Amino acid sequence: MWEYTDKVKDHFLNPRNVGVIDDADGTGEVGSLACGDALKLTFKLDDNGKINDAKFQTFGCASAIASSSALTEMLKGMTLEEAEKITNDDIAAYLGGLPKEKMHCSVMGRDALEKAIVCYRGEPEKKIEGEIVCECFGVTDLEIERVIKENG
Amino acid sequence: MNIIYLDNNATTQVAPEVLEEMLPYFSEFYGNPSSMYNFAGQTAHKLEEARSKVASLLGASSEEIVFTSCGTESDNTAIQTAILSNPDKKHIITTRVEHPAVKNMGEYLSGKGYRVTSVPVDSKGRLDLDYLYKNLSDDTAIVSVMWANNETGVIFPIEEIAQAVKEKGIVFHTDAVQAVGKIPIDVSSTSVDMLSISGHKLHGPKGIGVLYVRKGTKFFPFMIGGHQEGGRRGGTENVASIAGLGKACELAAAHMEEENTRVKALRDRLESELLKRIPNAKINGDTDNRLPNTTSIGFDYVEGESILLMMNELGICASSGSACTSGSLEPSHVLRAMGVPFTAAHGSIRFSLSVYNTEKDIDVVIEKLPPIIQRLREMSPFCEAGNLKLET
Amino acid sequence: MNIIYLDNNATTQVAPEVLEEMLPYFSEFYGNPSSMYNFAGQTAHKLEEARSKVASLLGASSEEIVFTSCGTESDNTAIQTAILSNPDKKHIITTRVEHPAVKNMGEYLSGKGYRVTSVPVDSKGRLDLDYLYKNLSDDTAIVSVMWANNETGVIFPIEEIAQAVKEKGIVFHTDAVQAVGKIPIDVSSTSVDMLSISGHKLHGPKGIGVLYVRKGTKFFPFMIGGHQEGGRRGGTENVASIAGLGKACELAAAHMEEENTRVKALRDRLESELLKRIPNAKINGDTDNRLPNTTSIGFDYVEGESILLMMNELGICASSGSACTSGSLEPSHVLRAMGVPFTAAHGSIRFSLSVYNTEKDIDVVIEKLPPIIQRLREMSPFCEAGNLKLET
Ligand SMILES: Cc1ncc(COP(=O)(O)O)c(C=O)c1O
Ligand SMILES: Cc1ncc(COP(=O)(O)O)c(C=O)c1O
Ligand code: FES
Ligand code: FES
Repeated sequence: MWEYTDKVKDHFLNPRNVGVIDDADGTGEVGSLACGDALKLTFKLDDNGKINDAKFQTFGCASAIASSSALTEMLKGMTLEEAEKITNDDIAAYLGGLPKEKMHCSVMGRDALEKAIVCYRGEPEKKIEGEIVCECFGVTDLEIERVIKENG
Repeated sequence: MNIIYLDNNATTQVAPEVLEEMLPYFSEFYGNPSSMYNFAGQTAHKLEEARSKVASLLGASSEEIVFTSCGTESDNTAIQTAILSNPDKKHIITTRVEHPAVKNMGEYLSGKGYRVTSVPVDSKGRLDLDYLYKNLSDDTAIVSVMWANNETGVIFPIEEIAQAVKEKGIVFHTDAVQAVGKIPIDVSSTSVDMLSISGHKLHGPKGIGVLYVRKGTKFFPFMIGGHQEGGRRGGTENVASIAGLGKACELAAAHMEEENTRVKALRDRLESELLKRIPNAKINGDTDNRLPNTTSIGFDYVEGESILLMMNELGICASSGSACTSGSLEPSHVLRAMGVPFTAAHGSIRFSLSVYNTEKDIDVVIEKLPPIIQRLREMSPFCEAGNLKLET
Repeated sequence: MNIIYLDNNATTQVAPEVLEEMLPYFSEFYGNPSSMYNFAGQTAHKLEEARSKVASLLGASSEEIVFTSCGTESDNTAIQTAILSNPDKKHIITTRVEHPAVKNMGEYLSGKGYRVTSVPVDSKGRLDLDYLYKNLSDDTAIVSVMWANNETGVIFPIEEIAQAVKEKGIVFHTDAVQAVGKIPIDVSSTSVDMLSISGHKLHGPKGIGVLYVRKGTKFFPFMIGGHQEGGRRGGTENVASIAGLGKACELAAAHMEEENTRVKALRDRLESELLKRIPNAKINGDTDNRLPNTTSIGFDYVEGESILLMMNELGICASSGSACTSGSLEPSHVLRAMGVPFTAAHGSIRFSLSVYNTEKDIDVVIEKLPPIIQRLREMSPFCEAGNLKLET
């Protein structure tokens, strides 16, 4: 059975900020239909460089939807420097925890955010280091190690 | 909350008549059937009564019925006994769409030096019979093909396959866990050597199964212990559950017609109404050869777990892929073997009905599911209104 | 007829509290614990609750508990997994007095190229430990020694044996089917790697068992199928029986003191009164190290089946040899291993009590058995009055 917290269920059943910001400052897309999980994240900054709106679209399980919804809520009011520091653990913590086999669903949100920030700054896409071990949304072994470390 | 249970291929409720049959064998007639005194003789007689009821549902004779602890044990036993009976043969044939109880036995054996042929299926889930027949060889110890698939309900032509296999003198086993009780089966008119049943798929208890073993089939026990089951399965007999399974088989025979008329009509209505109301929805599997109670429907651009969870909020129980693989995140091996596109495989939901379902159950699903799919599609990055159209 | 049930080592009645615990999981909460919806979550939670109750009776932790379908499956699994984990080792050690679930596994393996050492016992049924230790070798894949013998009740020094075996880095398994629930057991303070339980020996249902597997022990599933039991045992979980077994373990802990005081006192009175009243009667086995509920008594010059049948007429249930081998005409392999003379082995009766027995039950046997033995002896050509004398 799902061992989801009430917070996860709430964000799944009543997701916040679904959609796409038309004139977004940053857009990040990860995953693909083929892998069964995909996420599109868009954000808009205010005059002080803080995120004043964020929206998502997700194709994925309940954890992925809830994580995306949570992430967009967390982002609002943050500077990009603050936003960059969000880990998938933070997203899970915001939701009161995720089942351990579902922790990876929150990784997708973090990755989309990273991409969206890179996109905003106009930096060239970071060359992916490590070997791609998960065909779905291109998770690398290094990334998985990082996530494992972050998750203690 | 009122539960609408449409997951009868995962497990079924124990029929009230079955539970009643079981009750005396816990605290009242609890003797060990192997014991010599009269008090235990009652349990031994009950075993034989149940055995003959099971035999009768299958068109078998009582001596051909071996009670096991579940469908998985029946499958494991069949394959293991064929291997032990043919120590020189190092090849087995099975299919891409078997339950893990057969599939993982194949994988285990392939790690032990066996060559394992997995027969492919086409996009409708139909077996490539030529492929199967071409691969029969002097080295083949056993062919194991399920009678009906648990995820799509597709029925395979077991009589035909069994005959072709037997003509080559090869042992043939069928996992009939999903077929028994849903469609009429008469082993006596087939060339099937062994056949697996699981109690909890036909309103019997969990934790009881049967392996039918045709008279004359070479047999070695898988569960090694005492002399129970005519030396074919060690372990004190699970009297209460065996009594229950006997009753369940009797009931299944009595309900066979209802299953293939009323239940089938419910399934058909559910299916056609959902296809009518939800764009980009497609049935998985061969609708011409299908269990009467099962439908698997793929909804493009949405993900199965999300659909299940939203239905869960309304008390509707169904599954995506088989229960055994949910909890894993891969689309089911059955749908992948059929080449169902990822867009639909991830969003496939199986509804499996039973005689306990009502028109009202179906009404609720027909009303509630379309808006759920729509909401989820609105969240999906792949889905734009222009993509969607109704199947016609 | 009123039944006096003194065959609790063959099987036990399901405790009323256990049955009550099981009942909701047949027709009400029947969901498959692997399913995702809340309706099935109730069954998944019940499994975990039961698991922790079993763990607590054993001094184990929940993750170390694997549910199986019976004691036989637990024994088979333990031996099979040790074999698979040590593919290069071709030797196993067990004893002459094991239950067929272990003994026949040994015979099966000896047909597969394994060397099997069976440790002998002395006339009191005590193991020759030196023999066991001398035979430990680099080639030994597993040592399997039962905790207590089902026929005589003799308890083996498992803690000591486990430690000696582990010092050599060899896997140690114990069939504790007869010990668990009757004597206190705390695996955490031993070096036991695996331990078998069977539900129906401790007032749980038939057809459910446990294999304790110490954390860190290399494990391969014996029952190959779905991902249940953390990938360690395929097959849909037998929720009702698992719930019942959890409750039975809780009750066993609560009754442990009564078992070792009141039940033991009943057994002792039965034994001493019978020996006082029946000449040429002798206890089989080491009375200093014995289960509190069991006595095996040999009556010279008479045959066990005849005694059982005459007791049967009075509603008294007991056994000669183990239930698994009754139906065969050979004296039990346990008594033969102990070198019990044929005159006594053939006429040996096992009484095994439980907390449900009363003083009255014992009164009846004390009154009725002596004349039965006398009558049979009067028919026996071996028996002349002059042969007979009371043990003192
Ligand atoms: C010592 C011992 N081991 C194993 C078993 C087998 O248990 P089950 O009948 O549940 O398979 C029994 C009882 O039959 C037993 O007494
Ligand atoms: C086709 C098929 N075979 C085997 C099984 C295994 O049965 P059980 O869970 O009783 O071991 C199942 C159901 O789980 C099934 O659907
Ligand atoms: S996003 Fe893929 S399983 Fe959660
Ligand atoms: S005379 Fe009947 S068993 Fe020997």
